[in-house]
Amino acid sequence: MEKYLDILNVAIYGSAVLLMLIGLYGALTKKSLIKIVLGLSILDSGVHLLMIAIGYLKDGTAPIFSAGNEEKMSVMVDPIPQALVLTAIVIGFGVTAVAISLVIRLYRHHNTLRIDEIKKLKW
Amino acid sequence: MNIIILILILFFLGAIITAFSGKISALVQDILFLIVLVVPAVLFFTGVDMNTESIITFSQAQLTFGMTPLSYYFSLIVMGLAVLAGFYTVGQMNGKKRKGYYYLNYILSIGAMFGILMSKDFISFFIFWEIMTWASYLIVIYNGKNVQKIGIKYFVMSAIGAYAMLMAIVLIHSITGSFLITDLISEYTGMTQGMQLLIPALLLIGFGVKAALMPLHIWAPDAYSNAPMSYTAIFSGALSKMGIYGMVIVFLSLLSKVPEGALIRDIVAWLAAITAAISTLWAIKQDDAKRLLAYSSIGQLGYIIIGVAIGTPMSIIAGLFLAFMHGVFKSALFMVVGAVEKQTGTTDLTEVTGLIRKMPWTFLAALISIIALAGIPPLGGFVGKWMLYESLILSDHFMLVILVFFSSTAAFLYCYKILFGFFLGQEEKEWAHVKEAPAIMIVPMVILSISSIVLGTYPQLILKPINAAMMSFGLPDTYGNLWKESILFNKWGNQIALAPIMYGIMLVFVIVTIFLFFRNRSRTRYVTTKDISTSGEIIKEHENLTFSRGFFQPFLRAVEPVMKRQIDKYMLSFAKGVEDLFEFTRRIYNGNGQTYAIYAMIFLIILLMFGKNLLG
Amino acid sequence: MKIAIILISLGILGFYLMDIFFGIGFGVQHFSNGVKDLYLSNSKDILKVSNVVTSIVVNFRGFDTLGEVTVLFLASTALGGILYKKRHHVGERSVLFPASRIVMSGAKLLFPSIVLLGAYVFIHGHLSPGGGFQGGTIIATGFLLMLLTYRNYSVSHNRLVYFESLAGILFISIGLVGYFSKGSFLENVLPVGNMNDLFSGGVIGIIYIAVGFKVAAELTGIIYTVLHEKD
Amino acid sequence: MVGSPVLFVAIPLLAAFIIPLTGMIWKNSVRIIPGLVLAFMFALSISLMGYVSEHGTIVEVIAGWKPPIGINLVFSPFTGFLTMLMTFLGFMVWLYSYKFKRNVDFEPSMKYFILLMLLVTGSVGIVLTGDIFNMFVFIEIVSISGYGLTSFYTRRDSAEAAFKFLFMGAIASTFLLIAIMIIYSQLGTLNIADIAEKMPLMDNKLKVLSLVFFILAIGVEAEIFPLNGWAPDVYTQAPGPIGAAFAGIVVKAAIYASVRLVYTMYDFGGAFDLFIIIGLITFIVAETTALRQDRLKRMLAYSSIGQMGLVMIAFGIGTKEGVYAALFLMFNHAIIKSLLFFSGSYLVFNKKNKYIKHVNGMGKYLPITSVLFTIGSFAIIGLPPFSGFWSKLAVLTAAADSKMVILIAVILIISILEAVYYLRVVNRIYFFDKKEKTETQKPSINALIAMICLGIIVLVIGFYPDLISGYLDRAATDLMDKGNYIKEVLTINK
Repeated sequence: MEKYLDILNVAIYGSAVLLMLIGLYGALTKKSLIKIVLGLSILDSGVHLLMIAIGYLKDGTAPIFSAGNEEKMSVMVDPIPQALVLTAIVIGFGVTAVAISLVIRLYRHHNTLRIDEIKKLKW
Repeated sequence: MNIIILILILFFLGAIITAFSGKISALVQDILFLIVLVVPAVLFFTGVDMNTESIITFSQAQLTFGMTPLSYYFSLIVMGLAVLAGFYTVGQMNGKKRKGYYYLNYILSIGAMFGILMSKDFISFFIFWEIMTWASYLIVIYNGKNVQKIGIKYFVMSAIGAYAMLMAIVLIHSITGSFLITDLISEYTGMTQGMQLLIPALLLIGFGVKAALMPLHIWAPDAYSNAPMSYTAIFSGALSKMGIYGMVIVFLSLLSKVPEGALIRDIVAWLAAITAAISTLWAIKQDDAKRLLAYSSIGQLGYIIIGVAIGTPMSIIAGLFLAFMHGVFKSALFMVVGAVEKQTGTTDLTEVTGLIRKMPWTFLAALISIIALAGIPPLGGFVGKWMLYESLILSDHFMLVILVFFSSTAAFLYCYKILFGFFLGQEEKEWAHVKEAPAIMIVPMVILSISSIVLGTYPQLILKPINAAMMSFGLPDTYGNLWKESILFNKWGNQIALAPIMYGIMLVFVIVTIFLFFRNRSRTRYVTTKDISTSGEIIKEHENLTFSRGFFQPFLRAVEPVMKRQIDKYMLSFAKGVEDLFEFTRRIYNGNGQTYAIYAMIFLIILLMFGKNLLG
Repeated sequence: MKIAIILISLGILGFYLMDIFFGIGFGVQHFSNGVKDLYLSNSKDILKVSNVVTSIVVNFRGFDTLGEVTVLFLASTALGGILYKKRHHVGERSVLFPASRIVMSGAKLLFPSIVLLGAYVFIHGHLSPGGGFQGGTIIATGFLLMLLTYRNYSVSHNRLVYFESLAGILFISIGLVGYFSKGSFLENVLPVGNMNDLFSGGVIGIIYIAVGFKVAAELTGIIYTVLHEKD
Repeated sequence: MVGSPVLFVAIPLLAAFIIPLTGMIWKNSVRIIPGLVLAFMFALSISLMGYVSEHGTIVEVIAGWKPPIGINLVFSPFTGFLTMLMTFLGFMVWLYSYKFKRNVDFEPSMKYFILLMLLVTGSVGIVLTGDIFNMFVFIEIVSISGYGLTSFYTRRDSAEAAFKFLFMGAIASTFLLIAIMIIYSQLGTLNIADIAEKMPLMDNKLKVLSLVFFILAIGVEAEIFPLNGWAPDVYTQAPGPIGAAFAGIVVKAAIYASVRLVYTMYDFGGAFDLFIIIGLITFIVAETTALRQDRLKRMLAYSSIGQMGLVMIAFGIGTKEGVYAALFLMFNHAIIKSLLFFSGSYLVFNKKNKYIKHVNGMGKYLPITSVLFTIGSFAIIGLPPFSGFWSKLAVLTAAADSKMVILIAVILIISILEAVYYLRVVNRIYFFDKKEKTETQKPSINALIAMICLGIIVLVIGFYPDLISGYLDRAATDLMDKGNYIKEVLTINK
């Protein structure tokens, strides 16, 4: 049983963390602005996955009362992270939309998408 | 409404009103300016006594104003000079640009000096100190020449001093829980030894900057010579005395109470002596009268500091006396230079010559002041210097005596140079049109020169307030016994008035003059200056025979090695090095957004790895 | 070099993150007296909302949702500002090829049902999984489909603004009604009804419908703005 | 009670949703309504401050659910003071930019004012909210309006600045979420007071790591040293008043967030040392960098960052005096830096790249603006009798009372640099000759009023600091009293 939990541990958290690292790697090393924005989105998704995972309860059910399960409150998974992740996703979407529009502006202005060529503002 | 507060408000409101009254008319502005200077002075001398005290309470600090005997003494200098130089200023600034700006800062700095003297706690002291600093800074850059270099140098040095003082102030507050100067004095002996040394040292750095003590003096020659002369009279005569004022408090009420104080006193005395010697040499080297007088001021302030730092009753009397005298004669000299500058347009000693007939009153003022500066007997400077030498010898500071004596003697050289350069020598066509300065400028100079004479004759006029000030610091009543203290006085009886001797000397002088005048009157003829300097040879046009070029070359060659090493240059190159370093730090921001993100990651990693140690 | 630094720091970060979350453990609850139980019971007993996530999103933490809606509103506003061009610069939509007839017909066929599905999802947000955001997004995908399929399909800008603003005003008005009548912003002012009914949960349903409209209008607006971007 | 803290959020949001509709009918309404709303917020904050000083902290619950369940807004002397400051500055920024760029079309100006209003609202929300996740939402509101405002001018390189900001902001928000989730997973609550009460239950390792993530996330907005690369670019490229809004409003909110974390939520003594270290590094790096700037707004930006470092140091001292000093600094910095940004933007108006040399000789052409800039410079250097002096004195006194002698020395040495670069600009304004014959822009009347208001405040506070010291004192007491905060939030009877 411990082992089972451990595998899930590794699988869920590991994949979430891996997603985050991939996102960060993309954001920090790729030169293309579009790839950076993609990296940031992937980073976001990783965090969202983490958030959902934290709310999980072993053998839990969805936090929705239906006619039959009104008494099963104790086995419901935590609904709060789910509510939070909804907010976080929407915010992430907003940020991504703004980012994309900025990328469009940058491309219009500099005719390039390479971040290391867009550094007029420095020092 | 307390009268001290009233005076301060009068100064500050008056400054602003004066500044803007230029929109109405220039005359109104001048009159307002004088009113704002004269009325507070009158109020001060009639209304303020030792019991006036007023407190303004803020939640952070309590501002306490009141007068002490010491501050009364220094107020005499400030108020007197402010009014005299004020009249001079009106004459000098006539028709100049930015009068409002200049008047504003002039009055502000006078008001701030008054505020400093009336402050009984460190917060108001510091507030007025800083107002004085930035007001004088704004005047230093008034000409708009070399603003970024000279102005910033002055401000940086002032800021170093002021911040050292501020640090001392907050440390004092953290120990005593109050900002009052009296509280510091009463609790000083109970502090830890480190604080006992640190606090006076920091305060002395603050005061030393304004008093142009050696390694902190580098702003002074530039700032003195860059400001308009009417303000430099205040700058050297009164503003630098604020440093002396603070030093007197530190030395007399703090350092004299602990044994470790002797170390700091010796260091300061030595620094001051070296300041006096070296700046005298520098003064000799200058060809510009402003710079010459600036260095001379630094040297003279050195004497004063020695007197204060040594700390025997007589040396303090000497220092304080010299402080007053320096205010009198150095202001007069700066005014002279200002008058010459206004009439001829330059202050270069090698260019201007032979003004003696064109500006006789100016010459007279210069002559008397220079005699006073050099310390020649009938005038005020002599009394002070005599007492200084005597106190140094009596307290076994022989090396200091040698230094002081050396610089005092060397001072004759530059005294002569300025007198000769401007007023004697051959008359050149170039300056044929020069006229005497307007009366409003002459009168203050002459008044100051006369006071040099009077103070040399009746030193008790200011020895009384000095004595009162010293008694307030717990020193013995020297005034009544002064004739015992100094040979100068006890040789001539049990009262300090040197009047009989002086009058005797003067009488002889006048009689001889009259005698010679009458005897030789019939043979008087106009001697052109060319006659004496050419020995009959015919001079060509290009030959400049003023002799003020290359004065004292052999002497300067002899002292060359001492003067090679300029602190100024070291400090400037240090400043430049620092700026170059900062040029490097700004490369951190290289403009690449990704790099910034990498910084963030590295920051995160560092915190992750060491956060536990740090946060615990 | 740079890559090496990044990789090393990512490795360390990954290690710490794994360390943290292994420590937390999957499927384990560490707290005993958290707010979770309060939410579950209050949702069931007081609000009579069966979907607890909805009751959290709209009521317990309705303020977050207001902020979230604002974020979307801001995103579309900022987007408009960032990509603003004077009218005569507006170019053609950057769809390169017209879609085939099959796609066109299919899109026409699908569009109403997508909108309907979206509406269903946000109307039943308090009963079943789903809600205003989800429904709004579904509706927006319908518009995206139409915009991708038809080169000259256009959405009235003003109409989007009406929907967006009115929905937002509705949301805040409900909140203010709660504030002025019950003394607390967003407090429920309507009868809560019975659990698992469509008309249950008081204002929750209304708010979620407003959110649905708002999200749909905003997402459509964002898509529309970006699609109209052309050099 | 005259109003409720919730109106600080509800009314601006309502206005933001209404403005697009009214704009279709009456074009000027898009400019006027935000001003009215900001004025209302300021008035509300004043009236609530009056109430708070008599009756104590207001805890306002949302949706009728008591704190740990619902979200709550806390209007205490501390948060109220910051709210008052922010709304006042918001109003000033609005006033300054009322006629700003009239030639810009209707639609961008509508967006500008909506974004500005929501920027202020978001910052006020960060300060008022008592819920950690709600704080995240408000931080995002501030960030997104910040991105939008930064890239408002399409002709400048503003998109580049905004993208850098967004890049950092996105990473920060990710880590903020992680930190929130770590706390939630351990304590099961999101309410700050509740977290603070339960904090001792949490595993020490997780506590440290979550605080680290928090610091990273909030540090981006608070412009602490290695995370502030975006800030100078944003200050430079955003419209002038927005620079002031960032320096005066957004950063203040972020500092508030970090302070709330360290003072209330966490119970680490070492966190204060961390504050001092970070603040000191930020202060030193920013001020030294500012010394060598050749562009005016960039210089102001670095100076602003440096001042924030000083605020961090003051908070890091950790005593009540330290908090008092930090709040005083925040107040002064907000007012003075806004004044500098306002007047500075006119001094280099319409100049390409906004070099410092463009201010040469402006004293003749724009006398009032120049005088105001000079007053601002003197005040920020800390010269008496301007307001900056009192806050500097407060910081130093607080540090001295905690026996941090070296800290005092470092602050003072760096302050000298600050004096140097400001005075260089002031010297240029008055004593250099204007070289090129480009036209200067006279400030419009509303901008002039805004600048003069700020200038008067600088002078008045300089002469009479007690005008606000009562507020500061109560605010400092309020922040230091952690137990009271928890009690007031958790035992509210509604």
